[in-house]
Formats: sequence, C-alpha cells, structure tokens
Amino acid sequence: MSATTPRVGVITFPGSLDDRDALRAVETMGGAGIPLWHADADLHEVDAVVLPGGFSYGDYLRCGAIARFARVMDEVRGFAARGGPVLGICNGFQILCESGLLPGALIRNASLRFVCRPVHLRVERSDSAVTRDLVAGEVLEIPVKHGEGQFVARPDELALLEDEGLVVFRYASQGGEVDAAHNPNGAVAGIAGVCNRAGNVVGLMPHPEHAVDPDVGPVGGQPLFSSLLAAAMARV
Amino acid sequence: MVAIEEPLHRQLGLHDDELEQIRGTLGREPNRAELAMYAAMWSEHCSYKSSKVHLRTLPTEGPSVLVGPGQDAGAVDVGDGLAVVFKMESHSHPSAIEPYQGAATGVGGIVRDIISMGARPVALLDPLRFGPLTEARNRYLLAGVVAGIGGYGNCIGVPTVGGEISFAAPHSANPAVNVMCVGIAPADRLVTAESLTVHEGSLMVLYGAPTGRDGIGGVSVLASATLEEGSGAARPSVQIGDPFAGKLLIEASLEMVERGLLEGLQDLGGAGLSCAVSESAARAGMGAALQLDHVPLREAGMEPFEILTSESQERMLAIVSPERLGEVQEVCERWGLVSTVIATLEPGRTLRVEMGAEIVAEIPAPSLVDEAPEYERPMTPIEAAANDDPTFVPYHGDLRDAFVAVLGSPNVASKRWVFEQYDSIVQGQTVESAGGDAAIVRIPGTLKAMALSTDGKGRFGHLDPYLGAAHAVAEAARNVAVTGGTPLAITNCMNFGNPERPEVMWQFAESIRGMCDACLAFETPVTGGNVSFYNESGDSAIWPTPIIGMLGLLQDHRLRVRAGFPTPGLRIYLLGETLPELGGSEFAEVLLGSIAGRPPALDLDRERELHEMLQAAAHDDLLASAHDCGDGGLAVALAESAIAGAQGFAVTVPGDLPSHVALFSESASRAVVSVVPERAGELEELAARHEIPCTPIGETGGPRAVLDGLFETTVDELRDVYEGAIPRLLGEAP
Amino acid sequence: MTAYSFEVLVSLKPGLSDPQGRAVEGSLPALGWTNVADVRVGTHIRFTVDAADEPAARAQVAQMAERLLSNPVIEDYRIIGEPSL
Amino acid sequence: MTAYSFEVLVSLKPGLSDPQGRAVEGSLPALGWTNVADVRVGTHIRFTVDAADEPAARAQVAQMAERLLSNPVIEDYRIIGEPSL
Ligand SMILES: Nc1ncnc2c1ncn2[C@@H]1O[C@H](COP(=O)(O)OP(=O)(O)O)[C@@H](O)[C@H]1O
Ligand SMILES: [Mg+2]
Repeated sequence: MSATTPRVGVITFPGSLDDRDALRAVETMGGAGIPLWHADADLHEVDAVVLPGGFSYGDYLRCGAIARFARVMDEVRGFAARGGPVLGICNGFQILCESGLLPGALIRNASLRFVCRPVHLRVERSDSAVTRDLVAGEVLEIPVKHGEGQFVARPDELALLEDEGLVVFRYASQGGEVDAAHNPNGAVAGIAGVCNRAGNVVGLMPHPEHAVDPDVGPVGGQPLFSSLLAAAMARV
Repeated sequence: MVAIEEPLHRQLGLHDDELEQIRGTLGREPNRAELAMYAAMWSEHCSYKSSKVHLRTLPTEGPSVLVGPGQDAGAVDVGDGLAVVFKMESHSHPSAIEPYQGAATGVGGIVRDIISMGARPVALLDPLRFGPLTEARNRYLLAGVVAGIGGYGNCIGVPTVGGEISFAAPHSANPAVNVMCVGIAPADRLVTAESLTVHEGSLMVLYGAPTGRDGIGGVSVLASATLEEGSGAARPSVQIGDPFAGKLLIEASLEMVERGLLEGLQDLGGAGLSCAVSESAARAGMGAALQLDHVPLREAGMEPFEILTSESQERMLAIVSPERLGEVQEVCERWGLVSTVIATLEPGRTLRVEMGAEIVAEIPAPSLVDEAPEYERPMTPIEAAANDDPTFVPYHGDLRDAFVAVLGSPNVASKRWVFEQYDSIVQGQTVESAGGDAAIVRIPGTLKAMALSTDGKGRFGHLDPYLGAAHAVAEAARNVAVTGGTPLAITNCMNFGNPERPEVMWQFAESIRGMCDACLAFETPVTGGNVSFYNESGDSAIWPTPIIGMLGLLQDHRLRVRAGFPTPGLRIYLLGETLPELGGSEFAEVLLGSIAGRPPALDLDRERELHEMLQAAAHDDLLASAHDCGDGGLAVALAESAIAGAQGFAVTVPGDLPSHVALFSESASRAVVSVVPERAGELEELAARHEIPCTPIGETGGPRAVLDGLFETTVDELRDVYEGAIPRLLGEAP
Repeated sequence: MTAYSFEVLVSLKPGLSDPQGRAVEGSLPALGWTNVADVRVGTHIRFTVDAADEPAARAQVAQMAERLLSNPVIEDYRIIGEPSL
Repeated sequence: MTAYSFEVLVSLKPGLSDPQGRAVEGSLPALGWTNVADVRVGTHIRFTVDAADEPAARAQVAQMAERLLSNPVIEDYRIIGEPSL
C-alpha cells in the first residue's frame, strides 16, 4: 500500500452490521479500510470516517439514540469540526442526526414495514464529501434496506435545510423524477441524504457499500466512494 | 386440558412407564427438579422418541459429509478448506400463539445452532405455510411471522435469501414456520462432539441474556402436544426475542472460536440448561457439577426446576479450560455480554445440581441424553380415493382466464411483499436472492457459490406422502440444477400432526421413505433436520409437510444461469416430457376446486439425468436462461421467465394433450430454457446425450406473451397479475 | 357529543423479558446515571374520542386497548383520561 | 436513599407525520370506531431512580428525558411520577 493511499476508518458499534461491507467497499475502490471500535478514544489517524449501517444497540429506544454516546463519537465530532470527511450510511446516518451533526431525524417508514430493494437517487449537489465526482442531476442506482428511514424535519428546519442546499440525494425515478411512487419510505421531499453546511459530513439511507461490486448488485455506490476517497486524499 | 389431580409426571408430559424407567435409573423416586429435567429431555421435541426409528433409515453418508445428523447442524466439505454448516428447524407452535415473537425467536434459535458449530451464519431461508389469505386471522399471522423473521434476521446481519410460502386450509389453525440457517467455517475448525477437548476441571461458562421464567415446559408443553382452542394456558411460554443480544452472541462466540479459546460450545435451546449441560457432559463422557446460584436470573425467587428448564433466549454455554477463562470473560465483556462459570466437569457420569448448600438433582447424564424411550408407533395407511383424478375432467373454460387465475393464485404469485421485508444483501455475497429458483450466495475468498433452495409439496404430500416427499427433494435439487449448481446434501423439517394417531405416523413413515429414495437417487445425503409433530387442532391435522432444504454448489458463480429471458431472439426449449398429470395441481385446485387424484409420477433416474444435463449446459455457458416447471406447469414457467427478464415470447404448446393439460400439468423433471440460435444445435445434442426430450417451442422477444393458436396477453399484464396478487389480497394494492 | 382525550400506555407483561429496557438500562452508567433500575420500554397512544359522556368514551377506549392497541398475549395496558399535555 | 418510580412519555412533535398514528387511525373504522381522531403513537419508558429526595430524582429524570429518552429535534416528553400501576 503506498503512502498516499487514503485511510478510511469504519466504526463498529455493538449491533453494526454492514461494517465489514463498508471496509470491503473502501478496499475495492482503492482505499485502505481501517476498523475503528466504538469504545476507543482514537481515530487511528484516518483521513475519512464511515459510520456503517446496521442496528446499533438493536435500534432500541430510537435508532442511533444510544450509539451517539459512544466514546469514539467525541473524536468524530472533533474530526468533523476540523473538516474531515464523515459518511453515515443508514444507521450511521441516524447516529449522525441523533448526534446533532446532521439536521433532521429518521422515523418509521410510512408503510411501517422494513424495505429492501434497489432505488434510484438523484444527486442534488456535487460539492459534498461523497459527490465531488458527480454532477447535480445524475441518477444512481443503490439499494435501500431499512425499517426507519423516513426523513423528517420540523417545517422551519426543513425550509432552512432546502434554502441552504443541504439535501444531497433524493429518491427519484430512473429518469430523475422525484415523486411518491419512487419514494420507498415516505421521506419528506423525497430526501434520501443530507449534509452539514460545510458539506464534509454526509448521511444517507441507501447503502452505497452494497453498490460497488457488479456481481452482487448495482454499482451506483462507486462514485460515492471514489468521491469520499478523493476527499480523504486531500487530507493525506 | 390437564386436570389438576393428575400426578406431577403426567402434568409434565411423562407417561407412567417413562416414570418407571426413571425410577429404575435412579433407584429411587425422582424429585420435582429431576422429573422436570427428564420431562424436558424426553419430550418428543428433544428426544425424537416417535421418529427416531424412521430417521435412522435415511442416507446420511457421502464423500463430502463432514458432520451428519446427531449434532447441532450438519456440515459439508465444499473444498478450499471450507465447510458449509446448515440446518432447518420449526417454530410453528410459538408462532401460532404470537406470530412476531414466535418467528423471531425461531430465527434466533437456528442461528445459535450454526454458531455452536463454530460457523458464521451467512444465510437464512424461511419456508412457511398458512391458511388462505381470504381469512383475516391468516393475514394477521402472515404479516406477523414475516415481520418477526425480518425483525430478527435483519437485526443480526444475516441475509434472508430465500424460502417459500404456500397457503392451504389445513394450515389455518396450524401455520408452519420453518427457518433454515446456513453458515461457513474453516473445515478444520468446526466445533463438534469429536473436537471436544475437555478434561477434568474444565469449566462451563454461561454467557448472554439472563435466565427468566421463559417457556418453562416450552418444549414439552408447546411442541409435544396439540394446541387446544384458545391456547390460554400456553401463554406464559411466549418469549420475546432480543436480536441485539443475538448479534452480540454471534460476534463474541466466533471471536472465541477463532482465537482457539474454547474446548466446546453449545447453544441453549429446548430444555435449556438441562439439555446443554447434560449433553456437554455426556458427549465428553464425564460428569458435571452445576451451581444454580451462579446462573444470572432475570426474576427473583426462581425455583431450581424453573432455572433448569427455562428456555430463555440468547444464551450460550462455552466449555473452557481454567487457564483460558480470563480471556473468555474479557471477550464477553468487550461485546457487552454477562458471563459466569456455572459448572465444572468431573470424573464419573453424574450430573449433580446444587443450589445453596443443597443438592437439588443428581442424575446420570447419559440417561437424560441417550436413554430416552423410543417408540415404534402403530401406523395405518390412508387409502387414496379412486376415480377422482382431475386430469380427465373436461375443461371448457377460457384458457386465458385460467392462465391469469393460476398465475395470480397466492401459491404461485410473486412473494415480493414478503421478501422485500428481508435484508437479503447484508454481508455482500448475495448474487441472487428470493425470486430466482435457488438463492445464490458466494463463498468469500473463492469463485464458488452456494445454491440454496427450500421446497415442500403440500398437495402432493396430502395425496401421496411418499411421492410428496420425493417430489420435494426432486424440486429442491432441480432448483439448484437450473442455476448450474450441483446438489450436495439436504437438511429437512418434518411438519406433521399427532404421531400417536396411526394415520399420521404412516404419513410420516411414507414421507421418510420418499425422502430416502430421492436422496439416494441424487446422492444428496441427509445431514440433519428437525421433526415438528402435533401440528393439529381438534382432529384436523396439517397436511404431511416435509420441507427440504437443499445445499448445492456452483464452482464459478459467474457461470450461474438466470431464470429470466434476458434478450429477444432466443430459442425457447422445453426439456423433459409433459404427461397428462393434473392430480394435485394448482390448476385443479384453482379452476376445478379439486385436490384429488394422483400426484405426477417421478422417475428419479430421469430427474437426475436432467440435473446433470443442466449442470453440463451451465458449465459450457450454453444457456441464456433456465427455469424449472413447478406449480402451474409450463404456463407458469414461461410467465415467470418472461416477467423476470421483461421479455415477451411466442410459443406453440407441443404435443397432442388437451391444451389445458399441456399448459398446466405439473409433470416432474422438466425445465424451460432459452439459448441463442447459433447454439441451439449444441443444446439439442447435449439433451440427446442425456436422453432428455428437448422440444423447441418458440422464441423470446416483444411485449407480448403469445401462446400460438390459444390466446395471447402482454408481459405487463402478466407482471401486474403476478406481482399484484398478494398485495391485493392484503388490501394494499391499488 | 364531546371530544374526550385519552392516553393508553402499553407495556410488556411483568415477567417477560424486555430487551429494549435492558439495553437502555445498560447504557445509563456510561452516561453517569448509576442509580436507575427496572427500565421497561413500552408504547404510548394518545387520541380523542367523540362521545356522549365520559363513561361511554372510557368504555370504548378500554375496548380499543384490548382489541387493537395492545397485544393481550404479551402486553398489559393502562388508560389515562384527559392528559394535561 | 429512596427508590422513586417515574414514567416518561415521549411523542412526536405536533405537525410531524406520525406513520404509526396514521396506521392506527386508519384501522379503526373497519373495527366500527368512527369517532376517534388525532391518534399519535409514542414511547413510554418506566423506571425507578434512587435519590435522596423526590426533587433530586425528578431533576435527574428531566435530564435523562432531554438527553437520552427523547430526541428534542422531533419529540416532546412529559414526566409522570409514581405511577399507580
Ligand atoms: N428429520 C430429520 N432428519 C434427519 N435428522 C434429523 C431430523 N430431525 C432431527 N434430526 C437430527 O436430530 C438431531 C437432534 O435434532 P434437534 O433436537 O433439532 O437439534 P438440536 O438439539 O440442535 O436442537 C439433530 O442432529 C438433527 O439434525
Ligand atoms: Mg441445537
């Protein structure tokens, strides 16, 4: 591994499930995947952090409610404040919202059922940590799998979020149309992913780590990881 | 209902002569705790006392079998130093009482069987049986069971990649909920009875959830007797699953196995601590001293017999040498699991249980494990009714309507509503999940993949239990073969009524005979399974329901064959021969209201020849698609290939059978394949070499589905019927 | 007709394992709360009922709690009328 | 020290969509209840706190509700002391 391979840390919380998958995706896309442990007070000098999918603490009480108090989250907060790229996937997104690092919250799907299927996402901005290799308006195919992925925000918060352009991805048709028929969970305004004001912290419900290997699914996650690696590279 | 005046042993489900045997073994009167331990361990569910004599006849050996029946799960060598570990189990009785928790804890239980072999669980499949969805209670049960399987499986990070569901009236009172779990381990690291390295002074460490009054008498009460109306008395046995703890158990257990910290490992399932401790001691050929005071309890004031037979979920028992105890406890703590030393292995064969200063039980461990009674229960054949075969009933209805009705029948229609509630992709190895013929899951670090299928043939088994079981094995193997995989071995779950009724026992024996013959023909040994009796209410039993879980292997997952027509312009062939066989068919049930006649014949050699031909074709990358003909016959196979590939077809139905018979006969040993025109000759030659009838029937392409001279429709209409049927029945479709 | 407000609190029957409660309880010490015990997590349903009088409304709420809002196989419920919220 | 019992009732803020509440409300008419409105489903957490006195206990419960038991971005909470159950 060359000295310039970006190091991407993937945090394992008790109940994380897609942590190995995220590490594999990082490696597939040319990065060095570094396992991080929830109880550690150390990010091991990584250049980017991924909070993976799963059911941390069983999703008991609320998704992400308990994991946000993990010791490692103090480090993640500091890393994010210094501009470090942070990606939260599914449960990782929920943890970032619970931590206040991202706006909004995620509640039960409108159907009240878990849903696992490929969806299409429209890229809304090309300057976040995971979309710098993309252009706004592009459509990616990536699977979702969640029971509590309905993005919600108070009306005032939602208006602010839209005004500031913090929406990174929306559920859409293959042609890029955002409508109820292509929204798997009832998310307000079709919101699938958001970022913070600086654009370095991004969360999304779909699973890009399950969309890099063409043998087992679509490949819409590849540009997200290549963008994340580029953002990490900028810090090497 | 059990009368209050019944003596204790009978209340616990022990017969008088079983009590006599216990007195003989102990040389004295058993006390309450001892009686409870025997009752649990000798229950039908734990001891297989009614089924053992029949199970013994099954073929269990083969060159690739590493572990056969008799342990927590079977194991098969798949090369590259790896073993696939798999097993199926029923959780039907608990699911009938509380569908969500019953199904969820069923998943937890079978997953722990796989862990206890030292294997990482990598796939789940869920064969289910319900009553018709026109009844509100059946819809409630379906929704609850599916949510429960997803609720547990999704939360522990094991993908649910397949399963099957069918609906029949006899399952209204008794749904069948079976779950199969598949794991992978290095072959030389399997934890088995043979790998036990215990010695005097080895410690038994209980870790996981605390013990409560869960399912006390669960095995004996729930799964070893008929559920009476209301089932009120069984309610305290309902258990709440904790998938979060289940996930922690997977990680902590596998870390301990990988680091070589353990001498043995055992899950806690039926009969709880009684089973885990006595089995571990008996397998080691030793005795044990068990201290109940050290068992972490969830509730105050638990009696010894309650602690001994509690079936609290999410617990495991590790056997550890004293030098490794510190490391074992450190692993548990890091994963947030409570662990305590509860027992020590001792010389002799006695299991001694202490609480406070008192000895509350003292039993020879082997008497619990190996000396349960065995019964050769009486059997009475059920005569098949004569002259009611639907094959020869003239059909004057509209064939297009019949096609739509069969395709939209809940047994045939898409189960997307169900399988989209399951995480089928976690772990990143799922090449194909539910919706195809067999699920395809890669074996990490190799080009190989497992091809997994579960099958049962309800109506066939009802009409002829021998043929029903044989067809189930054949279909499971065919599902593997159409993907290009080689069937390796099976596990099974035998779901039946009350074995004390001679008709049920006969159905069981016939099913075993059918399974046995088919497994011999396909050289797919039986590596394990589970028997679920007493699936009946009043005097109405479920249909005999042997469910087969087939493990197949693909040498190169990139060569696997899909079910859908991928492109236009392909030649479509029917492999195999359609005979006039509508007995027990979907068509007969849906259009004629008939569940009668003889199921299709099954020529096991011919079936095997078809599998070998399909494997050879896949190996040469000859097929554009392959899909077996099952429920709904040729018509449904064509529709499913068209829907899956979003390609229409124009087909001429071959042969001179009446059209409805040709379309809907469920003759065995058939598949619909497609091939690029340039290679059609190769396919025909290959078929000829295998002596498989190979009939060109049409071409793929366009938006329409044309059955030449009969009728036509569109792929869009077929998709709407197929995908919409179950959501419409559940009141959720537009 | 008057609109009466009710709340129904649903919790797992005593004796049944409550994984959620256990997980929440387990997380508290790390947050500095070491003096909390017996955590049980349940559901809480709030709604209004149009009825002629309070007893009629309450009778209906009991029926609703029994048949729909709780699962009597594993849960108990409790009704609170007119919440202050 | 005394053990004080508390319940914390957590519900989604008014104005936010409540999928569970909507599902319950939607299923009522089929069961014959057409006079129910404004159904909201939330969480209900019960526990005991060891404290020197009731105000101390209550102050801690408020902190717990604020930091862990509810998500202030989308939820409100209410504390009930010493439930009658
Ligand atoms: N139908 C069957 N066919 C073959 N073996 C079976 C069958 N049913 C049970 N067995 C075997 O009997 C043993 C005991 O089964 P079971 O009690 O379900 O396992 P466990 O003790 O792990 O729960 C297992 O090894 C199982 O594979
Ligand atoms: Mg077992």
